[in-house]
Amino acid sequence: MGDLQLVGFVGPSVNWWALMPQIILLGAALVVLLVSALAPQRASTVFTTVTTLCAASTSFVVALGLWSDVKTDGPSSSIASAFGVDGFSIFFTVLILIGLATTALLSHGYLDREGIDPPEFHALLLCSAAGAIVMASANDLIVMFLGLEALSIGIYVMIAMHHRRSEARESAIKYFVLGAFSSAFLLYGIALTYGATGSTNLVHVRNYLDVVVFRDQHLLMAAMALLLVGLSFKVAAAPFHFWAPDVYQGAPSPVTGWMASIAKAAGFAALLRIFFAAFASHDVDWAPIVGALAVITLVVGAVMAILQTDVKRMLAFSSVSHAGYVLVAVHSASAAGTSAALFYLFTYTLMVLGSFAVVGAMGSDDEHPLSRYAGLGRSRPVIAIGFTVLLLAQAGIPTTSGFIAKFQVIAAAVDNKSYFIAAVSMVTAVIGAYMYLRIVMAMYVVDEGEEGPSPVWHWTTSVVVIAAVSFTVIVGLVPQFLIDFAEDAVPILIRG
Amino acid sequence: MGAAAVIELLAAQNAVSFPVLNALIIVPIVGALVVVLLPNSRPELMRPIGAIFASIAGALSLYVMAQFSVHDPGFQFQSIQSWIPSLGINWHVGVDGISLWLVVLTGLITPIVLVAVDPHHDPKPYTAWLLLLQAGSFGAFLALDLFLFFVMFEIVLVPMYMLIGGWGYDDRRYAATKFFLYTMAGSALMLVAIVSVATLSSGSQDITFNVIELAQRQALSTNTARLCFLAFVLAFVIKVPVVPVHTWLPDAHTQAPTAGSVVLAAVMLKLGTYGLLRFGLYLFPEASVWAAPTLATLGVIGVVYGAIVATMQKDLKRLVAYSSVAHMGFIVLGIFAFTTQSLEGGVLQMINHGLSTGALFLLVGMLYERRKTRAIAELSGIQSAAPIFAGFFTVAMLSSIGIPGLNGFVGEFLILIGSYETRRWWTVIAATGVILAALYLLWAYQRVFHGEPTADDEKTADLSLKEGLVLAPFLAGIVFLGIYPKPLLERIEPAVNNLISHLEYHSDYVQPDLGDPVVVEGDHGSKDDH
Amino acid sequence: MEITTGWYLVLGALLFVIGGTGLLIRRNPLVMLMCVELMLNGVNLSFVAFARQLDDIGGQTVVFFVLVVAAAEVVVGLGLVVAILRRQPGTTADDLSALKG
Amino acid sequence: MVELVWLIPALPLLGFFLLLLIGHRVGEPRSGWIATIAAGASFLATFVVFMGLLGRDGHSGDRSYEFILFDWLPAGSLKVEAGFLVDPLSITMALFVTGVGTLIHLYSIGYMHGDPKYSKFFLYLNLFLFSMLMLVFGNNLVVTFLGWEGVGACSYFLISFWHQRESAATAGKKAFVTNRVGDWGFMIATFAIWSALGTVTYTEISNSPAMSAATGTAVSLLLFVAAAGKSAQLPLYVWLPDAMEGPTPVSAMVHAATMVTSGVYLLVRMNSVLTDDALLVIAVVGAATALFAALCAVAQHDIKKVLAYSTVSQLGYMFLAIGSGAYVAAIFHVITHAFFKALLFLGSGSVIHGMHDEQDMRKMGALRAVMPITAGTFIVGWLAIAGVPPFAGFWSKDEILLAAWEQKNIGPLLWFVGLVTALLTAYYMSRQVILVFFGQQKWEEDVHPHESPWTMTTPLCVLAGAAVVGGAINLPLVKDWLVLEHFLEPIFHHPHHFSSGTSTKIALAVISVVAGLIGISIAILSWLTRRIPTERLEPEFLENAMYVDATYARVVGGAGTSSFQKTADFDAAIVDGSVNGFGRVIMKFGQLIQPTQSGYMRNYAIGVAVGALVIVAVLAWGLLL
Repeated sequence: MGDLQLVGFVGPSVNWWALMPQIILLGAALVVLLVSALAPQRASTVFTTVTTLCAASTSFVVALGLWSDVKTDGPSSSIASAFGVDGFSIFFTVLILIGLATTALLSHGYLDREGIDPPEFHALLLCSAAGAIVMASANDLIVMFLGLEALSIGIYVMIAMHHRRSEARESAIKYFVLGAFSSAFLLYGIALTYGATGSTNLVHVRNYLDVVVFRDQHLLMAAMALLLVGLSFKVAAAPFHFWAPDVYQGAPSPVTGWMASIAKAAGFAALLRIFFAAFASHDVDWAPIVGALAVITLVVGAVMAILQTDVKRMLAFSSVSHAGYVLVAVHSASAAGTSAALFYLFTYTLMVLGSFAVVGAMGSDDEHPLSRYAGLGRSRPVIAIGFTVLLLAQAGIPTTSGFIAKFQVIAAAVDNKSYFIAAVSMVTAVIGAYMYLRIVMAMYVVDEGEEGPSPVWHWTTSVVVIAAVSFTVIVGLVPQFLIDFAEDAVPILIRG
Repeated sequence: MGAAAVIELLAAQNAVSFPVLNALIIVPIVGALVVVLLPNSRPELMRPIGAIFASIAGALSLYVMAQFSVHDPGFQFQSIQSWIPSLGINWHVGVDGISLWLVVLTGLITPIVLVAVDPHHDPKPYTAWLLLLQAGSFGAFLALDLFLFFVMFEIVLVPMYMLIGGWGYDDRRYAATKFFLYTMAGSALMLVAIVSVATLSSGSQDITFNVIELAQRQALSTNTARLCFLAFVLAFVIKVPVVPVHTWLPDAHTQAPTAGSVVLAAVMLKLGTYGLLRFGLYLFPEASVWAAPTLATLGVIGVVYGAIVATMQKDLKRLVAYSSVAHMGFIVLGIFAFTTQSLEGGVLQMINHGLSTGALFLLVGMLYERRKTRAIAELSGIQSAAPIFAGFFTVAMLSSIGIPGLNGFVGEFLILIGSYETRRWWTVIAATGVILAALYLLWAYQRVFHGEPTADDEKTADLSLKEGLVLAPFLAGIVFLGIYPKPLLERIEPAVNNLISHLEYHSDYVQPDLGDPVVVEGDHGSKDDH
Repeated sequence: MEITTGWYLVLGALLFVIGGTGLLIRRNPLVMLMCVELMLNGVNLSFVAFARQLDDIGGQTVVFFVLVVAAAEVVVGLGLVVAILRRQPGTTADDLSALKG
Repeated sequence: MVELVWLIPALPLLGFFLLLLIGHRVGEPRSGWIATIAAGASFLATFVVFMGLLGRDGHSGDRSYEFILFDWLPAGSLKVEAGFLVDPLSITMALFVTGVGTLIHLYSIGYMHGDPKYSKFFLYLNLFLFSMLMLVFGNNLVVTFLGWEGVGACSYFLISFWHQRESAATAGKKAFVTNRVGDWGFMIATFAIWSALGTVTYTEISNSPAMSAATGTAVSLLLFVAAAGKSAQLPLYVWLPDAMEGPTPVSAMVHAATMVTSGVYLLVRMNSVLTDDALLVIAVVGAATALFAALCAVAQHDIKKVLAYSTVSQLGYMFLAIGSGAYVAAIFHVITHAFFKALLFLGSGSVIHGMHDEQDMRKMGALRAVMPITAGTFIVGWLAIAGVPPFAGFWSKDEILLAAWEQKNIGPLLWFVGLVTALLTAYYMSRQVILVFFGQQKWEEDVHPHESPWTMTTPLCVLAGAAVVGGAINLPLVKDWLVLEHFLEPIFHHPHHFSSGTSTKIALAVISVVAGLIGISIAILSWLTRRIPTERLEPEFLENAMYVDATYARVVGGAGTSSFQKTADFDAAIVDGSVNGFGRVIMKFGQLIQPTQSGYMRNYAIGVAVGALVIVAVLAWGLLL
């Protein structure tokens, strides 16, 4: 019990600088709320979007500053080593901020069209972004839990804000009930960890597990199991994925994008930190389970995806199978595997955000039949080719970041001698490809009179799509910089 | 491999100052970009400009051919840049006698089809995709880095998929998807194998995907090597295609636009046979020898089976597609017979098949342009209406049948005479393919070109001057290679011999000493298996 | 007999299981919310028990965090439930199954 | 002078290209003359080379001259040159090929008059001549194969020349495909020879050590398969009668004089590798073919069909000769046959021409009055083929029968078969002559038969002359008169000498002459003077050629086609079906697990709970181990 003394209370040292990104976001959230409360006429969509963007970019700059600190002084942790300041946390901070900015841009055109009140939406978005960052950088399970709740609660409400649509309500309540259910498991896992190791602090847990040999591991194992369950739910790994398709389909497209990318990324951040960093000594125990989850997730995601007729649902299942790939990387429980997972998450986030940008712009969220995309290749060539690139990237076609990501995952698996899992992931990639091809086919192969409605575009959408596409292609051609970034971001647990 | 090793390799190889091979790959891509940036208001510009870039690439390939040093068995014009150092991946291209002619073929075919075939709609994406196809094919034939090869091998699917889907015929959705998924499924396991080979043979050295180095290391255990080999082979036999994994081909060929069919037949199928040579035999000599009887058998089955099925086709284009299955079967047999003649014949036959089948697809396409049908039953007596057209078709057909004096014979003959040494009974059966080839082609010819023309047939226009000029290069090649294949053979031979000695060094295979008179006792009973 | 920590843990586990089972079998959204609360409280109990066992204040502080979070969740949850019930009174959880397949 | 050999094939090729470029522009008859001149020039060139060869010493191997153009297929130790071999055999073949060829070119100028594809016809003829000469002059098996396939292709073009006629198109295809069966044998033989001897060049082959018995016999038989295909022997003869669908000059040139004899040429050329076992097979097949075809010829009504079967029969004679080891006799008969059979075909062509494309002999008769030249020359040809001394046919056939008689194993039998064939030959040829030129006229009034133009009759006369004196090139009995035999001697591995005494020779000759006369007289009695009832002389069975062709057709059209169709269906249903089935299975699996996505919250919660339980259990369980 090093830092917390019961007698003569000494507050832990707080590196405020390290907390700056979240603080900025929360501040921005307050600003938006205040302005909308005090001067409603000022709180226009433009204003809120710009505020969010400014907040995102400012804390982005801060994050880069922190990055250089870590580069020079090495990683550290703050607030009684409850909060890690290392490559890992900054990697995810950067990722989450990118996601935040993107989602803000997407929602810009969307909110007006769907008649959703901008300030609340953005405030919630900022909060859940802050929660995601906390979750990604937490070195203490309780802090992680708080971050997770902040992230989730924000999302619950953002989904429900589309209140005129019964699908939105349904998906909100589904996500809420099941989310609460699963976080109960997570919390129970935390409790058991606390019981088994005497602390919720990962640094302490790691050190404890390194030195202590258990006579009876049941408690610890149960703890691991429950933590795995809780986080698998967040990343939508089978069999904890059932909520994902329904919720993704019902939610407003920007929120879906946010869930599919950032919520998933944060979940994986927690997963990696807990299992790869804290429970490293017991990887023989948890790795097989993760491997099994990965296989199930891959198969279910791919097989279910090809049955869908609704584009949003297709992408929902595809995001399930993507979780499977990341799990394959996690399963290998190696530095290579972890950096592969990070690389995958980074590239995947941009692909999925770009895709949902298109989806969101393709019209209101009641349904997204393939027919709506018919003839897009002619009516909107640029967007169509962009969407095609993003879809092919998700299918793992070379010269896209998606291929490099899959390649590293496979490499990690092979390096770990788990050839079967590697083979399964490649085969499911083929099955999944069918689904992406169907969308591409719909856009380009049209007979006369089949053309769908030509959608109305907000320029912000085009910006997002083009940005996502160029990132996808650039990383696909010259991935080294991102690989280095991911390798530097492999988590390590530092006290003090 | 580290930068030091790279430099040393460059020093070792006669690296030319001007990285012509990189230019080969880049020029078409630039062309595609230029075409994309052209204004939509000028559709008539797209194909000419695309053709210009494709021709530049073609000219470069001819330059490579001209500068190619004839008796050097190794890789020439090598260019190597560090690409993804942390994974040991380099941009590494080079050309040897085996790939040289495929590169030239790719360089020349694409501009021709660009000029030849009018897509009727959306010329811009059409041109761009064709150029990307050319670039990808170049890359696949030139890659000396497994990763780079896989990238190119996989990426060519996209343009072809788009061409079939966008400009194909009625059943294009099904055909395009089938083509894409089937070939992708094949290469899925190959990626695992590629990574495994690189990882497992790295050992103490740093990981590399450099084909030459991996081929030298031969660090895999026998069984691992065989497994990886099978994964590679699966990808390649689907691409070739070898019976029984061939059924994507007829659909793709039939539904693809003419340009697609031509490039598919002339270039893309060769990726399979080329891959078998470059990555099958070269990386896994022992495994190749181990699997040779099986694969040779599959090749022979392909020859006979493809011919039989071709005979009963009702669609002219489908018939030609199945004839491809038969011809590619010969090549597979030649590759896995491991003799100088059979391998040279195999490599040469890749070119020959490209010319003759390419010409046939062009002709069938022209016929479709005139008659809007490919159904054999709906055509007759075309020869009376369009004699010159019929003449061109006849030449291409005879080359495909393997009449001496035309290119088809040269390749088939070398394959068979070479295979006879090591795969006697396979050869005897495969040779029946020449009978069947005559059967299905002549029968189709009789039904389409002979007989009394109907009113519609009467109206079939004869070959226009432009079409004649388009076909001229094909026919010139068909005749020239049939009479004087020496320039190709003497460039292919060093590389092939190199490959064979590599096989002999790394396996228990020994090429029978062909050529000097030997009295073989009771040889007709013996099969030289391994 | 002396009540050891184990008993508290078992009780906590029981509460957790009861809550979980309740969520599985009940149709009424409000009841389901309560079940979640029950599960959380089961966890809380375990926390306290462990804290007592380990003689560590951390576990007890956690309980407060959890209570706060639970409260926040309840707020959101009730809001959602009300929003639903206002439009379709008497909605059960099973009525919310338009999205499937 | 021998160096000019390349000119011989080059000239017809030149003609071919000329016609290809300007043929349709210069039109009729100029294009015909171009072709004829090309052929004639080629004949002159051949003659010059022949003279040059004669100039060389006959007995030191000086009379075999190789002329290499370039490396054709250099691959490793395999060396295939595009080269010519000038030796007595090739030059002999070339002489009559170009000679007869030229005459037929000339003949065609008149015969093809008014045909819309006039120039194309001559283009094919020249291409054929070129290929035939490549076949003859090739210095290795592969170049010969080039010519071999070339003539095959040309014969395909020429048979289906009037391709609007379904029958013509089919006949052409049939000829090509049947020949391909032979080509298969040719290729395998080439491979075997190369793998055994390491060379494909004739001179080296003949100087190589003998192959093992197995290989040798196998090679010989494969070569015979090739020959049987080209030279229409049992069982591959079926294409030749149908080949009569082509224009008559084609029948005369391709299917009587030149191409069909290339099988004989091949075997003679390869005589050094032929083994005795193989020779016996060849002899038997040859004899059988001779008899079979003669029987079929007896009952034909089509004037050309008779000649076609007669050709098959005569080719049988040639293989009988080869089988008996009498290569010279074979070549001798090839030459004489070329003369009289070409003559007969051209004559029949002249008749058909005069009768306005009537080919049924039952609609002719008494034509000698209206077309005297044709009749006269035709009669010469008849006497020649009937083996009446001193016409050419007598000498060659006589030598073959002698050789058969002396065959080691079953000589007398072979001889007897040959004799019967001779009798039949005399009979059916006489029948033809009588039906066409004698008796009372049976043609309708509206038909006005007329003699053909000089371009057609000149060749007839020339060939008639050759058919009379042709035998002179190889007269028996006196050693020095055997010009051909002495000339060809050097090319034979072990030259063949007749062992029988003069008396035997004379006896056999007399017997064969008598047989011939018997045949003729039967024909006269039955068809001219009608002493013998003719009804039973044309049995259905023979008219339909013993139903062999029909049986083939039934097999190919029935079992063959249906099995092919079944394979195609198998490909579509099973092979391709399994591919699509694979996709369907995955879909099915998806639909199987789809219900889990029921939309009910509690099901999802159950999923979570069960998953949690399983994982906890597994981890705990894992610990218990």
